[in-house]
Amino acid sequence: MVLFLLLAIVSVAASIAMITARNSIHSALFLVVNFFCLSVLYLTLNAEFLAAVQIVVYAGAIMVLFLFVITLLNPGREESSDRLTGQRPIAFALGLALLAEIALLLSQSSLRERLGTFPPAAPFLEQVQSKISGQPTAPVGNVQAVGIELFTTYLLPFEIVSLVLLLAVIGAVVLAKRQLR
Amino acid sequence: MELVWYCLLLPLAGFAINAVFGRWLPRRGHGILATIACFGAFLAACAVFVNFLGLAAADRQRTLILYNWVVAENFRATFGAWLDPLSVLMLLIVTGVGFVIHLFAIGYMADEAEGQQRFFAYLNLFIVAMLVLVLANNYMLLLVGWGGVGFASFALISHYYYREEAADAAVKAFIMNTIGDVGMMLGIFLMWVTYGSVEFAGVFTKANSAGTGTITAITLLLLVGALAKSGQVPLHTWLPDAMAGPTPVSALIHAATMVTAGVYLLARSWPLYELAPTTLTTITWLGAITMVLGALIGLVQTNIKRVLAFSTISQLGYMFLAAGIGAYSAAIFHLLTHAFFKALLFLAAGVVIHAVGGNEDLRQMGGLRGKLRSAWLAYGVGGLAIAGIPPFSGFFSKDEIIYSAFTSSRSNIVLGLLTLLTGGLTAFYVFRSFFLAFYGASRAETVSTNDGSHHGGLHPPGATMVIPLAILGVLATIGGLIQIPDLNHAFETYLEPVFTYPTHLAATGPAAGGATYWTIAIIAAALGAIGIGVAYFLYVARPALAANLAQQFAGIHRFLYNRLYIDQLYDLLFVRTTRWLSRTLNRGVDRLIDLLVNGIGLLVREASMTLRDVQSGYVRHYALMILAGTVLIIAYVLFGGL
Amino acid sequence: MVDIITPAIDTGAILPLCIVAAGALITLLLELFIPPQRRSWLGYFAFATTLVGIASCVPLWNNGRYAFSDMIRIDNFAIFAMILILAATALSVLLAIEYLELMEINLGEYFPLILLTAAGMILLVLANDLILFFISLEILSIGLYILAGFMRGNRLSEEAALKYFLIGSFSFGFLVYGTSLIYGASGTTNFTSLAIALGDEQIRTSPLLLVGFALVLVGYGYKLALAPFHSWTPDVYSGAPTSVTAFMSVGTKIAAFAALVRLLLTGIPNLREDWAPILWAIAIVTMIVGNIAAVTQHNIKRMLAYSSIGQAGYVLIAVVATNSAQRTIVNEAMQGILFYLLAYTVMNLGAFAVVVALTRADQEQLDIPHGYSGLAHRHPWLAGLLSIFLLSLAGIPPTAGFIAKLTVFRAAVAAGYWPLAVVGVITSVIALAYYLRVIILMYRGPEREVTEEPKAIPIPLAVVLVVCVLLTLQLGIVPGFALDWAQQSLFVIAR
Amino acid sequence: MAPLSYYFILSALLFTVGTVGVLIRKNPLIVFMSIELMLNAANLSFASFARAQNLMAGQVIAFFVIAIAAAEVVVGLAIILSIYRTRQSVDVDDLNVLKG
Amino acid sequence: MSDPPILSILIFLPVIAGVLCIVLPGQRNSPNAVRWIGLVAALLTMVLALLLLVGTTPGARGMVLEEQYAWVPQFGMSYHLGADGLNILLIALTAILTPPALLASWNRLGERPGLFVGLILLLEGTITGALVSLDLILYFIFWEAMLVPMYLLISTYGGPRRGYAALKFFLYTSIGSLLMLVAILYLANAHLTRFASASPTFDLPELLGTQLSFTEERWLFLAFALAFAIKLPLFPLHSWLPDAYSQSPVTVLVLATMLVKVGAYSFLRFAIPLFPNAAAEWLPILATLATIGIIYGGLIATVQRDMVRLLAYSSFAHLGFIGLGIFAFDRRSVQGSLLQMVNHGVSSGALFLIVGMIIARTGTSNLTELGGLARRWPVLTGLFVLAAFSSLGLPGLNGFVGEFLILLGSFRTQRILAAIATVGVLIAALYILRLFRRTMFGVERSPAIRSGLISGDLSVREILALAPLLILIIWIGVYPSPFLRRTEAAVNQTVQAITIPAPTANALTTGATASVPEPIR
Repeated sequence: MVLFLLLAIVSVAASIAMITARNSIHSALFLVVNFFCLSVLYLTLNAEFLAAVQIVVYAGAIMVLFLFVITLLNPGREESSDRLTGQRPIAFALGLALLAEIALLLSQSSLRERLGTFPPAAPFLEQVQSKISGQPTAPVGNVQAVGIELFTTYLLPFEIVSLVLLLAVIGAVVLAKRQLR
Repeated sequence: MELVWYCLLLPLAGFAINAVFGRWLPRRGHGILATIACFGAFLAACAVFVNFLGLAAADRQRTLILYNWVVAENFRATFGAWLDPLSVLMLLIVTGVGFVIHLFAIGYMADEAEGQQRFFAYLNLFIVAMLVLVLANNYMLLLVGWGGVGFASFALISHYYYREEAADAAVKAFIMNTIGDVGMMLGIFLMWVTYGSVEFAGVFTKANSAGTGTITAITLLLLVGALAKSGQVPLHTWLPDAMAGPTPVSALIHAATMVTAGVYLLARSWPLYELAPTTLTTITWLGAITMVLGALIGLVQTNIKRVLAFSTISQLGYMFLAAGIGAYSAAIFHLLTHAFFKALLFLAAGVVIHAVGGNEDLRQMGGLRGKLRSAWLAYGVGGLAIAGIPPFSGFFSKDEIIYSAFTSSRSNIVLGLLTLLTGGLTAFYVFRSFFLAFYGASRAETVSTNDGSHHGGLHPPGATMVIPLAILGVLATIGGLIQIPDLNHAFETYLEPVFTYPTHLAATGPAAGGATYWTIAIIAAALGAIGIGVAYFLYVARPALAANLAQQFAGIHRFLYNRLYIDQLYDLLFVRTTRWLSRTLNRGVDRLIDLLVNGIGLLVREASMTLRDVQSGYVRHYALMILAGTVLIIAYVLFGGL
Repeated sequence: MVDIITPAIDTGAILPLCIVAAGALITLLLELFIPPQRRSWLGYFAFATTLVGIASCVPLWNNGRYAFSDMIRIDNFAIFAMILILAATALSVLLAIEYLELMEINLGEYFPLILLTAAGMILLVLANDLILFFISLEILSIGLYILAGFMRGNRLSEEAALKYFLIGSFSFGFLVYGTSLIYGASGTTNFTSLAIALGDEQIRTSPLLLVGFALVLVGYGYKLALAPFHSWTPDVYSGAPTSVTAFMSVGTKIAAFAALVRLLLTGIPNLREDWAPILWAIAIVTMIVGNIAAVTQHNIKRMLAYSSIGQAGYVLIAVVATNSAQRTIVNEAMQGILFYLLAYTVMNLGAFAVVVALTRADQEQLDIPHGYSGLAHRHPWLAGLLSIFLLSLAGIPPTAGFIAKLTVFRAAVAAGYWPLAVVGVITSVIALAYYLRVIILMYRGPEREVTEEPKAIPIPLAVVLVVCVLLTLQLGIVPGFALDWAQQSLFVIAR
Repeated sequence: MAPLSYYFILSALLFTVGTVGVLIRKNPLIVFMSIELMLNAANLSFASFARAQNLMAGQVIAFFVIAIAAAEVVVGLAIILSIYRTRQSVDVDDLNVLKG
Repeated sequence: MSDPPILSILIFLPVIAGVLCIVLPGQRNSPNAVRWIGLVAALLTMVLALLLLVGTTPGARGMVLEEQYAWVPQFGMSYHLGADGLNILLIALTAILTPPALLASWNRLGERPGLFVGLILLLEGTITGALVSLDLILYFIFWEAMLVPMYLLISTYGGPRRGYAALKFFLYTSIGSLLMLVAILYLANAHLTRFASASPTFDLPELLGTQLSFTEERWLFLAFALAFAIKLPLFPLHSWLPDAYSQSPVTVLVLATMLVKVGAYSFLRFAIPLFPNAAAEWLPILATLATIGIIYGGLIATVQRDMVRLLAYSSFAHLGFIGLGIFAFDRRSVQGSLLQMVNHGVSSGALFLIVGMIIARTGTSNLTELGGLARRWPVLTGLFVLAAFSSLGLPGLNGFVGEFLILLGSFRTQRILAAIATVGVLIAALYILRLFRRTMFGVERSPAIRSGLISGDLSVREILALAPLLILIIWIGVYPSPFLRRTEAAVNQTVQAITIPAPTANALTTGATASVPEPIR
């Protein structure tokens, strides 16, 4: 509980800092902080694989890419003041409204009950039992369970994601490569 | 084919040939063709008449149906002729006088460079329309003739279309007549709704079946038509203007035939009118007012045709009055004689105008007696006839009306006196014009010589112009003899089957004041003579006195001269208001409606511009919109779904 | 090691998808071996691929099934949509060949990207799971982001790409978050399971689910350019290369509408009362906003963009009508959706094809007063064709657009949504205003001083124009075959 | 262990912060990061619901989301880069040629 | 059916010829080909239509000619055409008016003669289609489709404000018709759901008598009526008409007069029979609007400076008569309206042609710049006289018969309105005579004859263009029975089928009609 609160506070604070930081490098770093917090939270949720991916892919790869680009484009440049009058207040108002709606959602007791405490964690094996043939040699860990899911139920999406990545590669090449002419 | 159809066919053929092939005819060919056509029609009419006289009185009512004209459900209007003594008489008048005037017109129009084809074609068309009018066996067909003569009148008044006043007069005549047409149409609709028929036979046999109120409405509405056509107050203002047409047109259409259609309508519809006392009273008084006003205005007019026009109005007033008091026969009798002497007067005036090069102003004539003997004689005869001097025709017909005005139970002494008095006035103004034109010194020095064909003195009438004068002169002189009270009732007897005589009209009883017919006749004739005498005194013996009098009574003079300012009043009341209303509708209301319509378009356009502003190009605005939409949808889900 | 039971790999079910994806890869490879001046061969190859793809759909007809652990559902409805998508792709490819050369976008990646995007669209149609749904949505989105920015160095194209990208990712965030809520509420993301789960009253009424659904709807709304999620559309449509705009304006709509119907009818059929009013309101706003905003546009691509927003509103009318409790009316509505999409594809592609045909030597004619004024004098044929396409978009008989509107309005009236039909016709009149404005200008506008010789229309483009105009007229005059086809596409497969 | 609703609230908070970030920042990179934040909020939500239901699916979905996000980042950054090349500036608000 | 599909031929012969004209290559340099193709097609159509008219047995009940094929069975749309007394005159008239329109445009085809000729033929075909359709959707298709050629004619060949006018014309008339489409769909759906055995249909005979609540009926009637009232046009909905007419190429207006009459006809064919109860409620109101239109349009026409605008408003007023006749819903008035539709086509058509000829000679349509033309062109003047007096309803010519019957019949059911409308006859005289007098009479005042304008009197071609119209003007005036007989049975059927409550006490004079048996309707 304490851990959660701590992480929650840090992550929210980091996220707010991220969207308010004048310097984009700071923003990126605050986002990394946030990602770390989330990664720990994934651990508390028995999602070790996700936690690892969060660190490796997100905080590692993606954010590094971000930092590269930031430094490439405009290291340390401050944003000029907002030209769009009213944009900020309305944005905040709408953000608050969204939050208020969620708060309202939670004020409904039935939902609070459903979102009550977590049930005791079931072993991963149980969760993927139906998708395994024969006896497992060892208890299944989180990574293994995710893998089993990916190659059974989520086989098609998994394959399809490759298309997404392919597209991304082509896109990056098309958009970023120098004009050939 | 019945003979009577030839009366229609021949002038129609004349019209068609002139209209379609006229351009290949020689210049005089149009007139000759038209005159022959009209003469043929006259011969046919005579044959019809002779045949007719051979029939027993009771059989003198026939209906000839040519074909079903308009049939829609139970509404039926045939194209048919209603032959009875009245319509045959009208047939004779129209074709007869028509022929004479056609003949006259050949000479009169001979000098016209162009337009003869048009003129004679329309003249024939007029005869056709007028015959349809008098022969029609139902009101709808009558309306065809009614409209047709109106059209012919329009076309002929505007013969000199390049003169603004002629064009205006033609339009005015047609519009005023259309007012009448509207009234008549409404009357016919009401008649049809009431009786389920518009055929004379159908209506008259059932005349009694309707309430007095309805009949009064029908007759009043028909009366509107009659008033307009016959130039009666208050729809008389077109007739004087119509004199802008060539003089034969004035003689034929605006004196002898068309304008009497109103009287014909009243006489034809007498079974209805007899059931509507209110209408009859209206007719009587309108007739009386017209009679007097026409005479009064006629006193001071300086245009010779205008004088005659007002005289026509006035004489038609007599006829209306007669019809109003039930003396239909007298009205028709006067119609007949009037056709003779008024046509004669117009033709004589035409000769004069023709001779002096188109000038119609009495003040620029004078002293023509010696130079235009035929015209002088004709005008004189016509004048004597209209003045009611025995034994000229007007004497008998007018006195019949005057006598009826004194004796009819529907009349009263005031009307009687008015008819008498107007007789005197008539004599005066006609002879005023007579003396002004033919006596004294010539005042023609200001005659315009612009018109190339007319310079070089007077233009003597040719034979084709003199012969008609002679024919009409004879008729105007002796025409009245067919009906002499106490001696000869030929006319009345002839018409007897038409007017099963109203019982309340004493045929020849003692007048209200105890006077007999002949007493009244003598008084009337005397008044006529006095009128002539005064005219002679003022315009021949002491010409200066007339001018003096005019100056002395300048106000009245001007009032009368300007025709009581009725034209101006109408202009103010109707023409201007209509125009104002139309302009307001056009510039105001219609534009407003258009604006409303276009306003919707503008609104859309404005909305579109607003939406374009919202589409600011800033991504963050777009994101804002998405978020706002999301918040709204979630709000609906949470609150609306609860 | 653990042996896992891999699900049956039902390649047959995804054969069209495989063919298109494979075609994309081969095209990509081919580019290496084809001399630059023969790049158009790539286009013809891509065209051939789509035709093969269409052919591969045929054996699936009336042979619907679920596959890959219920991840996809293939039925006649999906096949109709797939064929439509592939046909639209085929036409877009033909449309692009000459255009790209003219605009000097001589990049071989264009056609692979188009094919990959089309693959994403096909997958979107097949998806029976929210996961697959957002993955395929992302494929087609990423493909289109790239294509929109394809004219490198062109500011407008780049701006379009970034705007599209930012708004797309933003909406994608909503979509994913909404999916997580649905998942949280029901424990599943699979449409089939979802429908079963929603049988539980507690789950069905869970506000979590409803909010999740609302957020997912935002994702759809963005992709379908429904107001108020439409705002990227005009900017992207006008900034992107015209051939891309043509492709995305039809392909995306077909795929996303098919997916929306799939979600609504098979995923959450029990939520009718909840989504119908929302879509009702969105339909009205979309029709009004799209059509009104188009009235004052000067750029023909922007105008067509707004017009496509309006058209989406009309399709949405039929989507709302699927809410009806009566099966026949639902069928009618679905038939309306499919027919409308078919008609929209040919008439909209046709209109864009004319815009493309007017492109000459690096110069696009997009400004309506300038480029289209007096066009009938210079290009009577193109002007005539454009008139037909625009009149069809406006719904004037005897064109496809009229029958399309008729089917949609008919379904709406039958389902009791006649107010939607009334709004539909009123906005149609507004729409008429801007379509007609172009036609007036073409026929009456002052003739521009043009010295250049009228250029012959390249054959691929001519093919597109002819196909589009023939179909536009045929669907308007004898729509029976298409209606029958749409009718047969409604068979719902039995498990 | 904190109840599920806490996780839910946290993810909602992060999501909202992310949306607000998109709205208020002009630097496309930060806007982009905000979007990443939104996706992460969703992932947190997936993971926590997965835990609550003891189902692996949520975790797998989160994995897919991360994969897609990675692809998106690549394309997004490429677009930003190419714009920077043309304009030498990357301000979202400067992209307003297309409008109306 | 072994008979040749005459109705289809009447529609598609002009349509096909029209398309042919449009696509014919090389027309810019040699317009003769398209001219003759157009004229021959139009003449063939005319001959066929006249044969149809002559071959029709007067008094026949029901459809004298009918074609029905399944078309889109999925929706219940059928290709159902029919001709009976209600439309047969209009079909023939459409066919008769087309050759004059082509002949009059002969030398004024502009740069793309094929387009002009083709659009005229397309207009003819679509108008005929709208007139003969008995399937509501088919009807709607033709109804909308006929706007397109007219729109293109205005926007391509029209006056200086053609863009505005064309757009307004199209949008204004569309808004009504599209609402009607919704009403059609609603009606068909109601039919489908309320008859257990019904299959979807848009067939008029089958939809007649669909059970509707009164509220539904009222709204549906209003939707139909709005469409037709805009087209007719009725009083406050007329503002498209003057703009559209005055910006159209004048020669086209001959045919355009048919366009508006489809609106009037449609009231009789569709709106009233389909929704009799609502019609009963609304007919008096519509009749009032029509009457307002007569007076209002007439008065405005009296102050127009532009000849074509004057005629446009005069058309508006005349159409008011037609409307009144229909809305009064008396058998005679309805028959009168049908006849008057022909008359209006003929008379106004002739006037439009003549005014077009004047404009072609003087280069202006402004009345204040004209005058005294009678001297210059006597033949033109003579024919103008005929057309003008036909238009103002001179007894003995065609217009009178129609107006008389309309007013007569209306006088029975709508007495006060009929009385007011009769005044419209007077107003008609005012504006027509003003037009005639200002152009033909008075001091000669035509602007200097510019180069490129015709200076001579009417050519043989122009006379030929006018001839059929002028013949009809006289024929119908003198012998209208053949026309009336052909409409009688259908009008009876239509009117009899519907009970309109007898008018309440609006007798002109109290107690006038009560005692007298009402003439049988």
